[in-house]
Amino acid sequence: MGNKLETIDVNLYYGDFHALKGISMFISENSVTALIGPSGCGKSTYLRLFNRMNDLIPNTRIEGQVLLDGEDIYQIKPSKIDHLRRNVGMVFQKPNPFPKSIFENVAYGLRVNGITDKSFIGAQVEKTLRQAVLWEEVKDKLKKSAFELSGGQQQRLCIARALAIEPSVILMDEPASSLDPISTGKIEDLIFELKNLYTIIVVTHNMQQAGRVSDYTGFFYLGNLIEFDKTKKIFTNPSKPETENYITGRFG
Amino acid sequence: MTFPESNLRRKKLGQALMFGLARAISYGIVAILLLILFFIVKQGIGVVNWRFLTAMPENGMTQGGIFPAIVGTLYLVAGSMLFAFPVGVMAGIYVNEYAKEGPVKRFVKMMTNNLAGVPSIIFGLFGMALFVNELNFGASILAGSLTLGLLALPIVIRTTEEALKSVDDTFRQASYALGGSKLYTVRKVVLPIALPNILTGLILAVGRVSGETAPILFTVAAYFLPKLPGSVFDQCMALPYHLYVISTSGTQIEASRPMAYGTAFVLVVIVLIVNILATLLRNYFGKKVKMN
Amino acid sequence: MRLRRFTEPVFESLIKISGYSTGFIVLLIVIFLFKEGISFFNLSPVDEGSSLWVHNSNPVKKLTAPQIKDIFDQKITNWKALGGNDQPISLCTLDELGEAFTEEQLGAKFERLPACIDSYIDSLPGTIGFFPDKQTANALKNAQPVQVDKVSFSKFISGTEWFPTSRPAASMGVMPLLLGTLLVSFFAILFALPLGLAAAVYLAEIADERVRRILKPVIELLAGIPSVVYGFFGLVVIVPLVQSTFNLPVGETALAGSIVLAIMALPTIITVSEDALRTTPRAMKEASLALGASQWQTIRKVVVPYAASGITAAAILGIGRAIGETMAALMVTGNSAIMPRSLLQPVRTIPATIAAELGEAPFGGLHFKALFALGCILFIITLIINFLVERVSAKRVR
Amino acid sequence: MTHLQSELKSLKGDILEMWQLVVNQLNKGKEALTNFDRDLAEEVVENEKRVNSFELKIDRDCENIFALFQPVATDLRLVLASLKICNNLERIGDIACSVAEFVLDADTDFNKSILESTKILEMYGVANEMVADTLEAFDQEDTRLARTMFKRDKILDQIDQNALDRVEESIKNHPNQVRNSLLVMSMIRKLERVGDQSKNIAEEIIFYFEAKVVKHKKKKQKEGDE
Repeated sequence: MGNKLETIDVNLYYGDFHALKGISMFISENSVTALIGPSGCGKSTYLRLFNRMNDLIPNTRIEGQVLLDGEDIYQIKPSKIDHLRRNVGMVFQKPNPFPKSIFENVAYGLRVNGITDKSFIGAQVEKTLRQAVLWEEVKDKLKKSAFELSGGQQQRLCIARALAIEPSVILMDEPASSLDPISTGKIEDLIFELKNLYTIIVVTHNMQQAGRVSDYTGFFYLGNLIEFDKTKKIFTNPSKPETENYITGRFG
Repeated sequence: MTFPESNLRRKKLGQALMFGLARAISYGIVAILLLILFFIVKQGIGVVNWRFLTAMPENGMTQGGIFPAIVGTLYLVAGSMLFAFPVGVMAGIYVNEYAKEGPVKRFVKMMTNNLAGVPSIIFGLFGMALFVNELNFGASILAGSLTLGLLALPIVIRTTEEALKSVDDTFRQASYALGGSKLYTVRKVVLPIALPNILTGLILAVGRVSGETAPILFTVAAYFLPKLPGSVFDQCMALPYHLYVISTSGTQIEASRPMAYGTAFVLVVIVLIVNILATLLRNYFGKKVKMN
Repeated sequence: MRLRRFTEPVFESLIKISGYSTGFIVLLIVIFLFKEGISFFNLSPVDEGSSLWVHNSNPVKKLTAPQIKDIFDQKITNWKALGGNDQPISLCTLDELGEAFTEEQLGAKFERLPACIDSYIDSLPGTIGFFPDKQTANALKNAQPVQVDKVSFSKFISGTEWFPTSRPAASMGVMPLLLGTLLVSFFAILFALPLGLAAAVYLAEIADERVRRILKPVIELLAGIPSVVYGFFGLVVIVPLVQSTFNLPVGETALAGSIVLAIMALPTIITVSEDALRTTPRAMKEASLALGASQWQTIRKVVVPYAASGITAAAILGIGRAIGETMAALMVTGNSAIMPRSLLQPVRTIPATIAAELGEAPFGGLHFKALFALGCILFIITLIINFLVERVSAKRVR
Repeated sequence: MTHLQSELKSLKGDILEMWQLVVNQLNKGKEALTNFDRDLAEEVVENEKRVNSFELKIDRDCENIFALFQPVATDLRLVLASLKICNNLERIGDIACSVAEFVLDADTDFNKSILESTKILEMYGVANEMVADTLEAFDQEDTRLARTMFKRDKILDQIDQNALDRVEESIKNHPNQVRNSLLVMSMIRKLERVGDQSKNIAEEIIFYFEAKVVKHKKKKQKEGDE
């Protein structure tokens, strides 16, 4: 397993606010990496480095290197950002399907990237819905609005939507935080399944979730990466007292 | 997966084109609107002087001033607000503080929306039927003010309701917890906090009322009346109606054109001042509330 | 304390009454509008207290208001055209009698007038007479009164002529006014919607915060300018412009009206659609960008569809404003109550008709009531529009 | 299958494998004693390392499952039971090893009549069966079978109680086999413990499948309502 992603001494500022402080970390291919930490610790900001979503927020300044397959994604031409985002999919905190049919939601990424071949799109939609373990539930109502699905189904649809353009990395920003335990369980199992094909980074508020799904865990606090190690190690014998305090709930 | 490069190039080109278009249209619209203002200011500012503002119209309204129209508009605005403000604020209080969620509240809100959507000419018809004829006020300041008041009512109700809604519930609960009655709470706690926003609504309603023509056509407006009204049962002139008359149906349209520009200028200035005042008030108090 | 116990219920009931005031007012509007408007139907279009007479031998016993108008305008000159005998129509009013008979024959106090009328009509079988009932005393031997169709709802709605003051019978068909209103409003929205939507998209999604903070208040400010000022501007700028551009005899046309109403509707459309566009959740836009969509693709495929109901509401609201707009329409559309055939023709809208004619219509008369009936139509249209707006906005996605 | 389920399945697999290993150890030990097969005894001693490493692995797996998955209800009982069963199995493994070491300590073949009169082979057999049956009870979710442990342990206790007299007797009868007789005595003392461990395991099995705590309960309650 090589290093799929790597950050080298990354600093990020929102205006005067120093949101990420010299983060160096590597993420190996076909693994699940969980980022944990209290609210505002920088874990979501760190996640958004990898598809340059932070660019959308005005007054953001980034120092250091963010490497994807060895290439610094902050050195590429602005016109190649679309290309980057095709390669790095993202799933958001709340299920946010587009106001379109189930089919069109999954086909969206293909269409906006210039693919017009109908039979290819149809096949790809089915394939990714199957990957997201949603096909059996929706195959008879592909033309229905995505809003008719339950919250958990919507989130799996959003995962399918991200998978459809075949990225190699999937970023997940608290993908199950708005779901009930059953749906959460399904999403977690899905993440566990998907790591055979993708490199996954998942931000989570829920430490137990990090334990359940991830191979590696990074603990963020106040913009610093306190500890990064195998999840088993972090959860049974963390090296840093801050990590210990956080995962045992003796925080602050 | 491979993505067709030519389509991707087209996608970038499309974006640049559409963004440019949207920007051009936006600036174009603002330019047109500013052009209207500029045109009226440019044509009207030369006409306006002290005499224009304080003299009676003369010579078939081709000369003299627009004093009675200004005074008439002031009377009408004052009269309509005398009706619309208390009723509107109380109705707003009812909707936000008293009415419980349910069909009654929905009905009241729906009716307020409906009233707000009724065209001004319908108010004119209604005012004529009810105030002028049925209640026998005749074409008078009273009838005109009430008609304009009806028109302003939904504006006052809506802004009051919004203002009250933005008052945090904790204020109410704190007052109740201290044993304040509902009315006492509304009067001493909620209303003072909401007052700046309610006043903003009042000012906006003033702006709207001072420019309305259709409702006063048959209820009060006098074509030419070179004296000031003596009582609420007199007719009077009004700025918007005066502008309409001298620009379309006067006997000497061409000769009265400068008067028309002057009148339009005065009307626009009044309306703009009122609106800017409302915006400033809202921004000022909006910031103050946020600071707390 | 005791005083408060007394005043509080009084105040609270006042508040409650005020709360119901809008409902009460809407009810009053309905009552007063429809009382006059409905009483308009089943009136005779012929002047009250007058009748039309034809010779007893004339098989035509029934005429419609437009037919009567055509007869008296001498557009119809032969009874054959009306299904009668082949004989020319001659008109007879008090004026003709004055010429045909001497004062002596008529009598000093016109006491012999009915007899004269009788003999006059008898002498000319093709004649049609129009006399006040006072003069005929309903006692003509050789003539019979013509039945005139009452004003019916369907005729009122479908009638294509609006001549409310023509005598002896007024033609009151709403069609030209209704079509004029719809034509002007439709084109106003056709001009305003794409422009307004583009501006709303620019303000909500493209412009940076600094630009937005300048443009938005300016646009809102312009919503406050009185319609009569827009009308005046249209009259002195747009109308001459339209006239010279299309080389027309007059510039006051449906087109001029549409342009002015479009300008007036822009602030409403822009503000309402921009608010709707702004409700699109940030995460949804980010999801689209994260899939490699461009910002424009995101706007077109996600933001606009998400705000679709709000934009529809803006459009309907804009149409409502345009349909109800009185002064600007009155000042620039030319006010000619004919069936609209093109945009470059003068037309007349319903509100403008009410505004222009109510002052001249005798109180309580046929014309007066017809204008109230117009008001009813306008009111119903606005109710429908309000209802639509409410329905569309309620359908908004979470 | 969910991630946790697959983890639990592999935990269960490890437990069963360890269990089988321990049963084999006991069987080999018995055979070594019966046939005085020193090689076999040595093999048993050697294999004890495998038993211990199983214990370490299962302990670590349980710790990870607790830390990463926070199992609840039946999953929780499985992990708790596994932890304790594994502990008991390790001790049984120790006993098997000790018995094998005793075999190695003997300098001559064990006299058949000593093995007979002390009933050690019978005891060994019962102990082995008990462990094998707990394995089956766990695998087949057979709590009835598990409950038989409490009665069967009495056989071992009985043999153990009589052991002193019988060994004394055999020492008198076979003065040349004093060392071996004492070794048999030690073996019986060890094997008696296997019964107790099996009982503990049975309690854990009942706890796992029925969520009933039968520890420190009176006999009737323990053996159920059968």
